[in-house]
Amino acid sequence: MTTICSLREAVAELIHDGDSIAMEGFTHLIPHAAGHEIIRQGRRNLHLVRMTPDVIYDQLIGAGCASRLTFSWGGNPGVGSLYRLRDAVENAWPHALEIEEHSHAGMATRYAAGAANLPFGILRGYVGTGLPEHTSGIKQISCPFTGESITAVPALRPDVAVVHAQRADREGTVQMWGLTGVQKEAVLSAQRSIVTVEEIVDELTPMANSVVLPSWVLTAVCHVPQGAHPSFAMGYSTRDNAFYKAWDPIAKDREVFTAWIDRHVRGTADHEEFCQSIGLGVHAGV
Amino acid sequence: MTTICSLREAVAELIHDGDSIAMEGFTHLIPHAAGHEIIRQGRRNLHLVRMTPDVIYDQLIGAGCASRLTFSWGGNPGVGSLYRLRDAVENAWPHALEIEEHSHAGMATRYAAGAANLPFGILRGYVGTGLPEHTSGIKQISCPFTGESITAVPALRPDVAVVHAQRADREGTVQMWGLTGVQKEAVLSAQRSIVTVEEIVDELTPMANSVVLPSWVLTAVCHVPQGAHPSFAMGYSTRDNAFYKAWDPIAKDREVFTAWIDRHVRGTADHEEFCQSIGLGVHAGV
Amino acid sequence: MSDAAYTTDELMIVNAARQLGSLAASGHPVCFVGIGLPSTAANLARHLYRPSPVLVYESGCIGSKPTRLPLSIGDGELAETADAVVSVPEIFAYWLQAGRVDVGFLGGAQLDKYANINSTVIGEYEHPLTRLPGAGGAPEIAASAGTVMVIMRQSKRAFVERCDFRSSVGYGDGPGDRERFGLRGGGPKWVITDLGVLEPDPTSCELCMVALHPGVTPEQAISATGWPLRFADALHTTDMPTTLELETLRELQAA
Amino acid sequence: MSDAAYTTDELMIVNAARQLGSLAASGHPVCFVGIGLPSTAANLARHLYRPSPVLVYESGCIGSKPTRLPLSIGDGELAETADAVVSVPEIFAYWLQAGRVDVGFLGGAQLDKYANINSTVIGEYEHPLTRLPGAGGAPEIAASAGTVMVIMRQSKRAFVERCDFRSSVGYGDGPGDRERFGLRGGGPKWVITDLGVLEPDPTSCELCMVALHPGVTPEQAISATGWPLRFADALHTTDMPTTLELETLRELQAA
Repeated sequence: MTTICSLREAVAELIHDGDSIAMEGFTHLIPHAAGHEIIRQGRRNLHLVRMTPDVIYDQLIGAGCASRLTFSWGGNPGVGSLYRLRDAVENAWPHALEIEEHSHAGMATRYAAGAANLPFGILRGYVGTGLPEHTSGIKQISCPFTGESITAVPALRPDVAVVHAQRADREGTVQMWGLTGVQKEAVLSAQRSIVTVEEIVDELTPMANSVVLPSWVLTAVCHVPQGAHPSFAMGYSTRDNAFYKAWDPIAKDREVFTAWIDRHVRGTADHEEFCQSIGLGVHAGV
Repeated sequence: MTTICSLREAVAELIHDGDSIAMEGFTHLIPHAAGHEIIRQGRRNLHLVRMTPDVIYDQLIGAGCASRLTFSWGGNPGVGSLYRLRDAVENAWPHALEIEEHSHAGMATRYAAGAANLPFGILRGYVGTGLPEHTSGIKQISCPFTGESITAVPALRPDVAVVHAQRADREGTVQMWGLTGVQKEAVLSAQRSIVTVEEIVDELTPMANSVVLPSWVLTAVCHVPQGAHPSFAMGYSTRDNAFYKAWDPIAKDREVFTAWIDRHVRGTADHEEFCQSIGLGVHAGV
Repeated sequence: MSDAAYTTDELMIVNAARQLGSLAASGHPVCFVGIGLPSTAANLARHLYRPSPVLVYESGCIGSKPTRLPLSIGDGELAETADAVVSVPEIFAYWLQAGRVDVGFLGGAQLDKYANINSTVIGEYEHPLTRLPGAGGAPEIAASAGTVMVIMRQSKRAFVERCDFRSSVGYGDGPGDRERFGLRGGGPKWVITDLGVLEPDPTSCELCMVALHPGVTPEQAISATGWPLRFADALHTTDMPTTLELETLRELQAA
Repeated sequence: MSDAAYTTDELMIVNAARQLGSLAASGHPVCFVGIGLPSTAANLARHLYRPSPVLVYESGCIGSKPTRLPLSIGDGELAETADAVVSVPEIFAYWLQAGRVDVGFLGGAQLDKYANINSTVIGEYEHPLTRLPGAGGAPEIAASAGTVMVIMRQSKRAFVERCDFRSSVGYGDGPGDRERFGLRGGGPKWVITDLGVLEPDPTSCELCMVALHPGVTPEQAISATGWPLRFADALHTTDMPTTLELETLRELQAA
């Protein structure tokens, strides 16, 4: 059963040092505000799980929150590298980051297996690539009917899933629409979940291409307008492509990065202050 | 790539004696008109596949079209038995019907595996029941990571899938909404597909809870208003519960059944005549 | 209120709804319901108890709040009033199998003393005397739901020593079998009949009569059971259906 | 039109779009596209050829018809103009893996002579000189798409004898490897570069230069390739980008 609370309370209560956390959102609806709150609260040794680590994990890694990363594609889409991720892998800065690397299809299969309470999932994948040599959880099994070789990957069962959605009702039932990626699977595969939403409404009107997560499968719902920025929430905001480009020089340099995090994230009390700090207006609603 | 054609042409072209056919629709959107057309064209030795055989397969079985049935629950929902199915299994009338019996979860898993081009699917199921003793395609496999025993079932890959939907656009892209059951998986698991629709429109407006099947994954789309009767199409018709109750005495008796099929199905040229024959008005649209 | 003031169907529905009510105390119980008595009982409980049960239908509806009783599992009203509508593969994989269902409902043609149920065939499988509908959702409901409630009329023909076919597993052949089969759910906890309520003995797993409905004698229960029926030490009598229960139920059915 | 009238990006995009155009003749080619040059090429082809290519994005969009070029794979426009939007697990399982994609696009940091691609690390995996983004969707695109088109700038650093890491499989170590790996798709059929077009030799599976862009010499291609480059007997010169191609592309990019 979900609780509607502040993001600060949700992170304090539900995310602990050493937890595995899956913060999902495929370009759209990335829960950046929650990432900042984790940095603010100084979590350590997190096992970060995400198909596309993106700027959100670049920040968590550079801020020293993570000791392990499970992922399938780590770049700043359309811009270039994730320099904090690279610096951790290449130079162990701020400390070493153990990586567990999959393909997109494999990660999606792993989340789906977790959501379905299966110990593993199957796909046609990975064969002939270098991944099985370096990632332990990729095995071949035989189809019991045809004898064909099929790839098995272990289910993902993160301690916490964190996603962003357009809205929730007052009971905490959440609705998201547009590209909803692997978020349903991430939430349903996790032990606990935090959902940040643009808006809390009296009633959820039906929308095309929407995913609804009933309040009783969620742990915490937090009202955080612009909580996906620089990612976006269809119907509420557009992607801040300029921010993604501006991130590149910030992330490139350890000191510039740390100064940015100190000023805008550690130096602000919450997402509202963060938005003011970077000069971002808060939208008026859908 | 799909062709928009008459149901008569689609059945003549795409369904052959001996084919395995999956006609799906979970209470809602059952493709009854297509079932009647198969009876009219006198197909034989069909392998019928469907989670809930229902009245639609009671008619096909009683009319002598089928020699094999793969299913998980065969009743007239809320009413009672499927007497033609029972007569075939219990007394081999009009001839023997080989059955392959699964659970709902198993059938859903099998369709999903077929749609995903996997040779099998996995679930926690069947264990301890009498089904594995009588159904060959149920095996236990070990999780390659945990050693846990998990049930494997073979993918369903029917020759033809037949479903009913609310509407299609003029290119043959199909949209259905409300309860859409296992229809996406049935269509995507099959080699060929026929979709009957209530309406063909210039543009498909987005709907909540809708499934869209692009024209290029379908083989034939046929405009058949009321094509689900006595099942229904949300937005176009309501379930004809009286018909389901009236079916009970018709199906109970071989001669009454045959007379009904001869008069209303074999004795009519198409679904429009069928509707007139049973006194069913055709709706005016959504 | 006299015996004749309610039907045995109403009696079973009211008692099933009460069980859901007792679960509601610890949060919205999530119920995986089929059409018929289970759906009616769950909807009655939704009107009588808070927090109200959440209704999940195998047709893909999650959180349906029908204002009238659905006639079929695919009733349009179930989809229209649902929090979410998902595909059939998803409802079984992500919701039932994942352990998100607190209470599953089952019924059938035969029930044995270990709460295994037959809804497949009477007689031999290959040459059945009566071909029944089959297992449907039952095997996985029985395996994965947190608990299972069985609603069935009690008779010697239905309550048998051993089922002709095992469509869904209760306690198998006795203690330890559920664990051996790797079943995650807790198994059948209550069997609501027209004569009373049976529950599995915590040690032997055998179904024992724990309550009789008003006016029902132990002898009636014994003679309606195909195995040597045992009774709980604290055998009690169920409360008569109240006016509120019956009126709420009848309003629902008339809607 | 002089060389300077178009950029090498435009040249690659136009040539990739033409390949899609040649496939369009036998029906709408279904393209699984990533952002960047592939998306631009596929969108250009959508404007130039009939039947037009169907665009599928790994973010879950099927049949997107963007009026301007998407900036990211999750651009709102892609969802708004799609025939269907599905989940990420579904796009990989029911659409890519199922064999419903005719053409997949790939690029990377390294390509070897058997069209294997590296987008993971330069140097050793455990101690990389450069950590690249990783495999993403590539392993399964390379495995399951009907054919694969690679778009990459040609240089000695990128076109290598052997990739430091194999993120996606072309022809492995040569003939028979795709079959041995059980890969269902046909593998890379075209490599479009800034110098010309390479195709696998039908016998040896080795990538050979089949065409050079206008003004490019064989020597330029040889010196931009890290393996002893072979040329097709019928080496031809690609057509100069036409005014229509360039104008359509530039309008798209300006929209």
